[in-house]
Amino acid sequence: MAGYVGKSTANSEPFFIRFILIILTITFLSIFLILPLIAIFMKAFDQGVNAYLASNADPDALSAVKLTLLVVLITVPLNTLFGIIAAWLITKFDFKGKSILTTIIDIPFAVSPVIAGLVFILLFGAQSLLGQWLISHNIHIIFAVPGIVLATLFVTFPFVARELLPVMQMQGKAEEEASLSLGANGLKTFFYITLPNIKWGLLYGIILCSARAIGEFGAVSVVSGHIRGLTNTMTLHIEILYNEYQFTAAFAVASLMSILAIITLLIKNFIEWKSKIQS
Amino acid sequence: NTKETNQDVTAGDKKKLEILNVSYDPTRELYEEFNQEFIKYWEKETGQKVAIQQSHGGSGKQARSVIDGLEADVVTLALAGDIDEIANTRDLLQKDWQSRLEHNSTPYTSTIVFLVRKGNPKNIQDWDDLTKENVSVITPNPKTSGGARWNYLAAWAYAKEKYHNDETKIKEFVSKIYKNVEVLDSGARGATTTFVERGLGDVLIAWENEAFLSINELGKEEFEIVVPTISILAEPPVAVVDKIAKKKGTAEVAEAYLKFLYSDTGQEIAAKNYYRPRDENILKKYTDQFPEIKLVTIDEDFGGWKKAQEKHFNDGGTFDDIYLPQK
Amino acid sequence: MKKKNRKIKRLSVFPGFGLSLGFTMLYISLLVLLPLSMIFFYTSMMSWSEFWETIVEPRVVESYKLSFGASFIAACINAIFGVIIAWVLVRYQFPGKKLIDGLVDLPFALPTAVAGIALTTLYAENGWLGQFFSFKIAFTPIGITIALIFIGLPFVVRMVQPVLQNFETELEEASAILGANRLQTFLKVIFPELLPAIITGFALAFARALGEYGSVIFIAGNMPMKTEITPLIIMTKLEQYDYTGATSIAVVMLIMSFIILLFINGMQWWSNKKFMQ
Amino acid sequence: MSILIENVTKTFGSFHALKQINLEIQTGELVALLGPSGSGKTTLLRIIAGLEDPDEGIIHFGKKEITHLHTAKRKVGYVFQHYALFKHMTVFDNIAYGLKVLPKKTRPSKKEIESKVNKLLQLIKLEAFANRYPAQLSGGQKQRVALARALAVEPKLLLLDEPFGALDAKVRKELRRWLRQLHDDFQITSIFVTHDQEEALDVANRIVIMNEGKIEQIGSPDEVYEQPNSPFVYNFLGNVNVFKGRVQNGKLFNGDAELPVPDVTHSENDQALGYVRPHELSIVRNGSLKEAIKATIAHIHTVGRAVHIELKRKDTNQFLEVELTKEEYEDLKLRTGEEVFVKPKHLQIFKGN
Amino acid sequence: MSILIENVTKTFGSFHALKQINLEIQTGELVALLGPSGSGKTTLLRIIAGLEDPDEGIIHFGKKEITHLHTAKRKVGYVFQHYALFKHMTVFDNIAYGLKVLPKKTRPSKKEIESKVNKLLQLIKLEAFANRYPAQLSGGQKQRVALARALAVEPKLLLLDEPFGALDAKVRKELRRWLRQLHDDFQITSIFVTHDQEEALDVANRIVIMNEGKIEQIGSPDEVYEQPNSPFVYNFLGNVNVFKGRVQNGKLFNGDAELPVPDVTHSENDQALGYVRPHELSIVRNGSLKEAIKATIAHIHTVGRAVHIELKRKDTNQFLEVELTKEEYEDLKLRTGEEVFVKPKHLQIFKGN
Ligand SMILES: Nc1ncnc2c1ncn2[C@@H]1O[C@H](COP(=O)(O)OP(=O)(O)OP(=O)(O)O)[C@@H](O)[C@H]1O
Ligand SMILES: Nc1ncnc2c1ncn2[C@@H]1O[C@H](COP(=O)(O)OP(=O)(O)OP(=O)(O)O)[C@@H](O)[C@H]1O
Ligand SMILES: [Mg+2]
Ligand SMILES: [Mg+2]
Ligand SMILES: O=S(=O)([O-])[O-]
Repeated sequence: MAGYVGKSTANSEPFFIRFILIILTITFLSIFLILPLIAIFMKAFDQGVNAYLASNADPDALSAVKLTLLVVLITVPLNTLFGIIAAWLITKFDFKGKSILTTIIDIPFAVSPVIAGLVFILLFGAQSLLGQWLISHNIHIIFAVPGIVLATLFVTFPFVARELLPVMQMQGKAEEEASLSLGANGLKTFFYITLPNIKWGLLYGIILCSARAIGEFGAVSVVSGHIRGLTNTMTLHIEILYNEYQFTAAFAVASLMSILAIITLLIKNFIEWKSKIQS
Repeated sequence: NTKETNQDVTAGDKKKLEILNVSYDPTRELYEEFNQEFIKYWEKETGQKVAIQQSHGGSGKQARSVIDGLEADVVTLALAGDIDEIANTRDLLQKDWQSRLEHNSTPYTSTIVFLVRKGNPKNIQDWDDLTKENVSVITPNPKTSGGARWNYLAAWAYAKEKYHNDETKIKEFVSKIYKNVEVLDSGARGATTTFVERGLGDVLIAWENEAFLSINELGKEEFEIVVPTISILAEPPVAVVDKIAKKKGTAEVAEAYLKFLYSDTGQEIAAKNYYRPRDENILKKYTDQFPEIKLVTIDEDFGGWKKAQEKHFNDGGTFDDIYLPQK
Repeated sequence: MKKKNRKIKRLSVFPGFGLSLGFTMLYISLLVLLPLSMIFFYTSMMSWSEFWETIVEPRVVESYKLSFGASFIAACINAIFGVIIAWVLVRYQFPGKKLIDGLVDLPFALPTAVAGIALTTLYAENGWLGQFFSFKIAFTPIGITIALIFIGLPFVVRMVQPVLQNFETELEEASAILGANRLQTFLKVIFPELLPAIITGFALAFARALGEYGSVIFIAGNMPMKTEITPLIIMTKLEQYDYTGATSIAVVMLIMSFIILLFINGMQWWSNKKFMQ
Repeated sequence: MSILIENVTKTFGSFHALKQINLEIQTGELVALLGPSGSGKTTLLRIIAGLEDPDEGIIHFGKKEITHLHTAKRKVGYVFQHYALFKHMTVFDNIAYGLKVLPKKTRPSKKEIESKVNKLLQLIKLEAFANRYPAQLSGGQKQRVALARALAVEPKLLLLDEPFGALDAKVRKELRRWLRQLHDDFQITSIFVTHDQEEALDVANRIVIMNEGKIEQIGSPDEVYEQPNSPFVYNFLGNVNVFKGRVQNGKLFNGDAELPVPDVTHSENDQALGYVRPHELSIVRNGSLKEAIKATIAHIHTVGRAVHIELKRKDTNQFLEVELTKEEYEDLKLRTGEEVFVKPKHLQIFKGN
Repeated sequence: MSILIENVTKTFGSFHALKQINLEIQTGELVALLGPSGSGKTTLLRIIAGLEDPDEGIIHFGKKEITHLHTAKRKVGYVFQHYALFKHMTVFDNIAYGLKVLPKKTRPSKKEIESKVNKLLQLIKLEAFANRYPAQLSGGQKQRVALARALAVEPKLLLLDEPFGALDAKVRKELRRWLRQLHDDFQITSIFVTHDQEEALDVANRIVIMNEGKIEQIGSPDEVYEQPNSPFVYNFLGNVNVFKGRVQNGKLFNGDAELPVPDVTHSENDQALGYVRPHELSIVRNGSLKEAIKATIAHIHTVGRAVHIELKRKDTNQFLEVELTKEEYEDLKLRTGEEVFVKPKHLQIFKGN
């Protein structure tokens, strides 16, 4: 069963080592990934299929799904735009402070999601000057959709850029230079040459970004205000269900999210498979 | 269904009347029912349609959200202290808010009881039993959970009575209980899950209404409620957030909303949702559900929330003493 | 006739330097730097001694130990198994490989609270797995570590995988021809090449684990001085309306994470410098 | 060490990379494997090194059959096309690697290793570079390190895969000379792969020409250059002018020309190809219209004492290449654009088209 | 189009990549930029193409100064070292690209584009490959596509960066011939970069030899090969034997030899280097001990009508390379291992050491 995909016979391990490593991998991933996933589905179907369907058809659940999708639809394009522009900046130009800029892009990975939410409260909350001004002008940022969007933007900020940086670095500048020397302007060069070359990496980044945007809990929880039907995303809806002893419903919605996650992963695999075929 | 009514109104006429009730976690079913009744009532009284938005979350977190700008017309929280904080930090309502409505602005109350496993295998009857060495106790962390603070104070009240105000002994008693705590969840729901689902602990200290809820939701056959001899009167207060209501032009309806909690309809709904109604008559109707206990109050025994919070739960308070290594 | 040109020098043939620099800086400033500056701003409202007292309080210090310790162990385990998993996924063929490969990203997509609850279900004393162990897993530092392993898992795997994919098999062959056995080849030739990717993955997993809240609190037990993680302390401070206390601890965490990232970047830079030019 | 390869066959999936290869190499020989891209040179080398298992056939090193011996035990030196130096090791450590991974019993002491590596460093003239990393070396230097690394374990057989592939002509020349000297000094058997005809002719004792997984010809440089045994070899080895036509009456009918064919072992009326190397063509100002080809001089250039002249045929518009000595060229006083006649001195005929 | 480059200087950080470059190229010329790796060839080409800005200096295309004109507006054809074909476009789309991105006003119609691209495909003999992707082409084919792509926009100036860098000697030769023909047909000005001496000598009208960011010599292939103006150029262009020594009494004292120096414009007692190309050395069986160099024949190999002989000097152990014609070689009946005498026919002396 354990075959080897390498090129040469000199590079393969003895059968039993291969076997042990595969078993180790499967065991480890079973314990840390597959069992939790099964647990979620088991809990979700605890009270049968009908209860499962009902929980996901609940209007609060539906509005949470809608809000989550709205947030994804706003944040992912914005971060994608940013990711492309930042990657363009970092890979096509030389300037001072480039390495610092690159590190700053990593920061949101290192910030606790709770803090990520808190900083927006501190910035836009009624206790800050800015917040007071906003309130007196009736502009709602936190405890409203913009706040949720901002927090999600923050948390998912590095994904596209991080994904594109190595791709574009490896890509080099030659094709773009060729395009420019053939008389194409910057925009045409970007759309005809750069974009087709980075499209798979870009999609990979978008998928990871979307996955995290859908799954984000901590940061969003802080800025949401938890208003039923208005500012509850799917993860917050799950929290509320959980807090109301509706465990089955909570897990039903969670399983829905796992399915969403698995679908994105399938898309990603499909994309990778397709890009392999192309090259 | 509240939801549909909300949407109807949101989409409806321009002079839409909308209030936001920022509440704490286990009041969802209470208010879901109550809001519908109130909408009907209000339309009958004034001809106006009102939409009610609900927000639920940890009590402290909800208070913080209001402080930070969540525009609540009314707050219905677990602790007076949380509403005090709103009054103090942002002057959104008057400092004497608690005297504006009857019964300390608390239309319904609850108390702290024990949830034990069917048949009460460890024979837990009262607070003393929680200090025994082989008893494992589940209660959430008073630092992160508002409800848990009532648990702590209830135990304290019992010991206070038992040891006649001997502070050292009281502390020792409460400390013994908390030494028996196996898991200190961050919220009441976490604690319930730990007790019910994970099968940890012999006794869960819980609000009466939550104990009922969990029995109903999670298994009548598996658990029973034990009522201690002394407990505390848990008073989840309600208040109109004056400044916001005034700004939104909802002061009148908000006031009426809370007053309606004191009406027979309101009291009935509270009782049905396992909160002890203030109305004696209605309470009597539910005596099966609410056995009599000797209840101390926070104002009389602890000098109000502010003092209780400072003494017990702030950093360096008695709760910290229990866990911190003794200097 | 020597003529100095005085025209403005183009930076590059590529257009859009000013535009992209402007946009990037604006976006980063508004979305990352400005909000993050708030925690420094709030912290600065404390006096130095208040700040110091807050961040060295015994419970807080105990939580640092736990958070850093558990995150470190989790990141180490992720580093080791991340390499094994990446190796198996790249090098071996076996049924179900595609599925496993796809699942590796799951921790990114799953709400952390759900992950926490699911893991607690598995590892509680009466849980599916917990019942087989004679010692407690959930509600102990072991449980915390398990949750942190879960949420950091994709980082190392996804960092090492492409490097291994692009690894020149010729280097392994060269080593084999020179008489090295498989283990020697791995340790002396392959591992050093993977090291930068492993370190980066380790650092990201570690940083994320330090900040993790949602999944951990369910499995932690949250006992002060024993199983209380630093993000929970921050939450505790917030529950007491102690914003400055919360931000001061957040500042400590942020600075530590930042130093770790910077250190890793520095190492990368140093090794690039050493080997590449 | 002598090498015997018998009936070696190798397929990748359904693709036949090597077909029935038979080859014998004597101790001390320097053999070049020459052939176009994809002809199986690397594959053969890898099979000899034990990096790939043959599907069929056997391989002997000396008297020992080693067809399935693990590569680590064959003790061959292998120099990879792209050097495959260990990037994170210094030059010194790269060279020392093969000694350091020896089992404890046979491993030399640290001092011995050091002195051995230093000797090799001296040999490759990189003493001063011992502590550099591969990335800090030029192509030629890398190449030499790769060689030293292969030599450190004192292999009896040295395999080199396009060792000079990516180098500057000048550096290449230098290394070639150096390789030959090294080979002579150490008296090891060497096989090296190249697709550069000139390089093979220059360096090797014997040349093996491969095409599509088969050996086309084996012989000394002179043999394969002067007596190619197939059109492929003719074509592949350096410049050649091809005349395609029909053989009749001892003549090759090609375009307007009728070129005399030396030995008419060919049956009449056969389609045939005539091959002539540039130096086997002469240019004359006047020629009998039939035996010579009328052409215009398109380009002239001189390298050393040779003058390369490119001409365009009047009849078929094809190009011809002629090589003259400087003296001949100066005698003729040729100029670009001029019309002249080209005559083959020697025409090699192969059947087919 | 003629090109004038004046005082062009370019630094990268503190590194001087180009130092005061002056160069004039006439319309229709085919100029080769020749030089070792890192000498600034690519940088100069990129500056001409507008892909890099010079720090100082000006560039004229014809009468127009274009020093700071954006590359997209220069209308030069640029063939990149590694082709830089658009991977995701077919051969057809690659070639059509420059036409498709023209502004709407000047853009030809779809049909016109198609017919133009088809003509170019015919020219590069890849009609059948129009719908392939670059990954499906061999190196030589890619190269031709890159050329066609550059030609599609009808540039007045064609810049080629090591166009034949990675190719097989045979394919290389073919492409070279093709490039020259193309150049002659289209009469465009071309500059091409190479580090292959032979290639430059073969293809170019004029050769520019660069070293360390400076131009060492400009001249026709014959000029630079026969009259190098510096030791660097001598050394760089093909094979050369160097004799280092002291000049005294019209003689170069080198090892045990005293080699006669033709013109003694050199002051006495100077340290000097004598350069001799392999074909400028002759081999004799007996020589006067002083004027000839005693050496052992190390290696002999034949390429076409030339025979390359490598010898090891008796006195200094250095190697010499001699090129003979086949006739000379056969007359002498030389054999490996024999001791003979080597005599320079012509010695070029440069001062210094
Ligand atoms: N692992 C493999 N799987 C499939 N095909 C392979 C593999 N290795 C080599 N081949 C094929 O076998 C043929 C011979 O390859 P090989 O590398 O021996 O050629 P080569 O003569 O060394 O060519 P080059 O001069 O380009 O290096 C090629 O067509 C190649 O595509
Ligand atoms: N963007 C850059 N930054 C720094 N140095 C550079 C840059 N581009 C080129 N150089 C340096 O300038 C010098 C000249 O480079 P250039 O590419 O012109 O050399 P070349 O003659 O084309 O060499 P090769 O034959 O290797 O292609 C080199 O030393 C190179 O390292
Ligand atoms: Mg090969
Ligand atoms: Mg270059
Ligand atoms: O840990 S979370 O805050 O992301 O759930």
